[in-house]
Amino acid sequence: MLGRGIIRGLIETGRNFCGSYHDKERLTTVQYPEEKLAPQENARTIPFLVYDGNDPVAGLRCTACTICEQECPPQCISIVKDTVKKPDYLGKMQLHPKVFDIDITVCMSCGICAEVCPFDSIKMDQVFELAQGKRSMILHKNNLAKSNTYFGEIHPTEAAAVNEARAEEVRKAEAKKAAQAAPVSA
Amino acid sequence: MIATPEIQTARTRGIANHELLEVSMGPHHPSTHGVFRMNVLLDGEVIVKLTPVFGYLHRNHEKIAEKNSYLSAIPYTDRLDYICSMTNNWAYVLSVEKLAGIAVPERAEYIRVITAELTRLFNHACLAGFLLQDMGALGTPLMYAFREREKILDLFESLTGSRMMCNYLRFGGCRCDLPDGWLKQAAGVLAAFSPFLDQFEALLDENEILHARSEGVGVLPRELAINAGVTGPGLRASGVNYDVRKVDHYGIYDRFPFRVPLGEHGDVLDRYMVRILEMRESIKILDQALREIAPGPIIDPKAKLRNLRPKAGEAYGRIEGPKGELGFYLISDGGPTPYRFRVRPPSLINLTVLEDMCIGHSISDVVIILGSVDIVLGEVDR
Amino acid sequence: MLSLEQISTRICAAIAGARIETVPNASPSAQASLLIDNEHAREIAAFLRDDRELQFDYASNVTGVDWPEKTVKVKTKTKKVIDGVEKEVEELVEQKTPAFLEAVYHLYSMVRGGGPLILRLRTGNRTDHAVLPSLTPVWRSCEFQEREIYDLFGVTFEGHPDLRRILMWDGFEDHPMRKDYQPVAEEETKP
Amino acid sequence: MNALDQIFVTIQHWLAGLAPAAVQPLVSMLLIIGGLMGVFGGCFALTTIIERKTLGRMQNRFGPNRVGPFGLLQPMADGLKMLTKEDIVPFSADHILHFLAPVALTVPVWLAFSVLPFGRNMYAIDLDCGILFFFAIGSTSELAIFLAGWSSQNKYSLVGAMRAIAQMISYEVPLVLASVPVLIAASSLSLPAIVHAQSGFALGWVPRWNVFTPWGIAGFALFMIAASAESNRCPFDLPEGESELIAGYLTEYSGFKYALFFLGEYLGLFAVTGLGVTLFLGGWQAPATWLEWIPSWGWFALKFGALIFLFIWVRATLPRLRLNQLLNFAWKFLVPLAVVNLVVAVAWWQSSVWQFPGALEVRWLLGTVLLAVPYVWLGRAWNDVESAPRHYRYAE
Repeated sequence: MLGRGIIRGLIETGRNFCGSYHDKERLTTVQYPEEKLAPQENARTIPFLVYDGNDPVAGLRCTACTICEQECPPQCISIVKDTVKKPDYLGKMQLHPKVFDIDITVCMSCGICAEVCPFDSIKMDQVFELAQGKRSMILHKNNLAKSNTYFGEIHPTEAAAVNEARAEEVRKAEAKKAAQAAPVSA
Repeated sequence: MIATPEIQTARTRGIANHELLEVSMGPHHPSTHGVFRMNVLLDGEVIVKLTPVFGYLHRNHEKIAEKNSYLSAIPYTDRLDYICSMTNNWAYVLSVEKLAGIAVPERAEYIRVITAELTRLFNHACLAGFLLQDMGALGTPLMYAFREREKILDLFESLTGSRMMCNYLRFGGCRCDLPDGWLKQAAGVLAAFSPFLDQFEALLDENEILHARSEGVGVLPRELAINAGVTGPGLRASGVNYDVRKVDHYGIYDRFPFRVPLGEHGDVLDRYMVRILEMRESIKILDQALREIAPGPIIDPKAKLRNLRPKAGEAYGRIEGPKGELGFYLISDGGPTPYRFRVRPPSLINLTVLEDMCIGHSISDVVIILGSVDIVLGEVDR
Repeated sequence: MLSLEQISTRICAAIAGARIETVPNASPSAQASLLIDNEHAREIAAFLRDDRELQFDYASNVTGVDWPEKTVKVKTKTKKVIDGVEKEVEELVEQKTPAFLEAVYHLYSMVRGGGPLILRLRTGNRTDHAVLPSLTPVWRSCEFQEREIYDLFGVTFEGHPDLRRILMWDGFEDHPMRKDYQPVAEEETKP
Repeated sequence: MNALDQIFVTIQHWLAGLAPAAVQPLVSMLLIIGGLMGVFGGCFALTTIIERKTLGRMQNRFGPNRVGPFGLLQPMADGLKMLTKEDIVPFSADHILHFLAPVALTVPVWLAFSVLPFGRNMYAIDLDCGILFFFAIGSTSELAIFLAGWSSQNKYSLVGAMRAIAQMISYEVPLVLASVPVLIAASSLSLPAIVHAQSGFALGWVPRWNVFTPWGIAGFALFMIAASAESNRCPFDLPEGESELIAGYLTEYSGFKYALFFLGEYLGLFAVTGLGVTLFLGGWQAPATWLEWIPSWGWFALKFGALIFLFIWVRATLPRLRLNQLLNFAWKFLVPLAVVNLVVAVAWWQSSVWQFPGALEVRWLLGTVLLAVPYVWLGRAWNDVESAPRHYRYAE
């Protein structure tokens, strides 16, 4: 009978119309500025540099090995190495970046830099409200650096794993140093 | 060009070309699914000639990939068919594994099947939504399809970090393991999908207007489909039983007893219905995969990601993407970057027969036929 | 599915004078290919599609590859007179490999489910003889892909029903996918 | 009750009384015109927002709710936006016709409200050929839409205009044919007389509205389908097919002329819905005596709102027809059914003299059978494409 399919369709939209008043499933809009959905734990937007302790310059983990600069698909990271060597968390003398710029407009937030970094010094942030007046958005070392505690807040499981691995390495280094020191004294 | 009755009448009435209306639909047109342009010659409302024009979204993906290493080419594959990035990753990673001979552990194969079938689900749902939008249903089916798509994209965001640009698969496995609770969440989303499909079918399947608008429109004969290299649901709607998952047996699809729906007439309604039925099959695959996945390594630890240098040689790997057979042809000369990086775009090749399907129909049919072919301009223009 | 040798012998039997070589493929995928000569290309293609045994009715992928001139160090044995004694001596000689443009066709059989049969067609050189026979009359799926090779590599296909640029705009002269392509400064390329 | 019912009439007489005697008829007529334009202008603003919110609710989302409480100031924002938008006229367009088109669409539609009875003796003018006047005014909108399409010098608007002409002319016929039985039943062309003919109750509780007769139900359905085609509403919005013709005849309009087109379209919709309520749903009659405490214009507003909601509901669900199907549907389905409906109406009145018990049930049965048979037969003939249900085989 002509019109039966149309009536079934109307019933379906009618059910959705009434459902939208009582069934959460039928009204899925999140009013953005007022209600904000918590970002998923693994969400990633733009990279940031991790520093230990509370001094962004001294505690910066990055050792300017430029692996991320080579692997970055759109080539948006530029690093200038510093000549002065400073000890890192294992006491080894490491270089540090004098200049570490990321051009946010070119970065496509793919996370390859965070994946290939051997020193866990660059991780993916979750901030996405980046609108601003300036045209070019090149983030320099100072506005890229964020503390390890902040890293712990946004990626809890990953941060825990990284901290635990670093603590393990520090313990191994102490044990080795103690072993070296021990035979001399014995 | 098939001389349909309309063209005969145009010729017999001695209509010189200037009487025909030359309209360019696109690249800025509400229903060309991206920046795609069709120069259409109209006799009244009937199409006499149609020439597609490409290149508005061409950024030469293959040249970029030739300059980047194998690993950093993966994020670019997300941006080929920007709706189903997981299946693009899988096609590229499959052909690199063929090129370099890398094995994939069990759990990674299961994750690949799960993510690929989830992508197929929301791609076909979106297609049904866009097709109805082209027919004039003001967004209602599209909104229902997008509501389901959002749930699956949330799953992808919690797994890979980004909703659409997942950049998740690596040579020999995946980038990171499933967060705990992800499988239960995925099972929940899947359980909500079949009621959505029933609701969709209640809304549309017996709709007389939908049947009237799509029956007998844009018929693609079987031989022309094969010869023109049409693949995916468009080919199966014409009755050709060719699904790369069943032909190449790649990944672990042999463990899932799913069926391949086939149409008869090869018109817009068949292409729409074949996709709806394919969604039901994907739900069966996902049910079984989510139950059977076992803990284990997702990538063998010594897999070289950073400076992968496969031996000189070439490989052509292909998968059954939601839009058709998506293939990557890689030639390596032993260096860190591929010598030649070729993408077989199913959307572009499915458009070869667009003119044959549209001749003799009216403007409102051209829009639906284009919608039923399901193209994404990122993949067409690369 | 028949092995590569059987297919090439079958083709040679069916088409007189067809020169076919198998091009090995070192990668684990072991997808070796058949290099066929340009004169008989379309006959071979038609035979592959219509033969009862083979029925390769589906040309899945057509790729253009640019092989520019390369200087390769090749160990060659040359007779050299060293302190009065004739000896075979191995030494590295600079050799220029022939430069050409190539079109690679991946063929499948939808009826039989046969695996990829790979055909290679090579042009004379990269400049004036960059001409290949078009296989679009045999498989219509090559239409857009051959236009793309014409657009990005500069290989003109004879017998192609509608050979125009497909991705670049018509006023564009150069062929971007060639290895020696220098991108022009940004302003001039605006159409 | 009566005071509330006649409140607008008393206000109008009181205000008219203030003016000097010579000018009184003019002032009272100006008051009515002002009242009508105010009410239906506000109703237009309200309907745009209600439509967007209802469409949103049917699509699992909120409608506009940012401007004002619950988005009620959204029409103000739209109006302001339309006023401030630049009014672009294509260079090669015919400037005079391009400007005249929206005016030619909107001005006549206001006239259509003059004959509609909104409440007990609340009507601008009681023409004894009211419905004839209404249909004459209704047919001017085709000219305006074609004017717009033709003068925009744009291929899409030309195609849209051609579609509009074909559609509106071929749906004028079933619209008028569907209302003919009502005129015969009321034996008068004047709309207030038609409403009076539907007063009283049959069998004690069933109101004597035209819709509660077999030919009334069919006539009402035909009328509403033809009305939605007349006002370019959803299943028939081909002239302005967004997904095909960008915006059809509206493509080259921007700024306030675009808003005027929408005003004209919505007023056309209100006029046709008002007529539908008057002809079939008993105008401002209350459905039951104990419900009389709601004023008559309140009942008219309720029925009017219900029909508008029906139009919005259909718009949210149905895709668009193709042009040849649209015309086939009109000429091969609606017009024959309308004629059959006439025959059934005449049979209904002739058989009203039967006195044997159960005569009513027999007449109802006869009426429904006489209507159902052509309906099913024409329905199957209409979708002539092989509508054999599709079965899909599966390959392992």
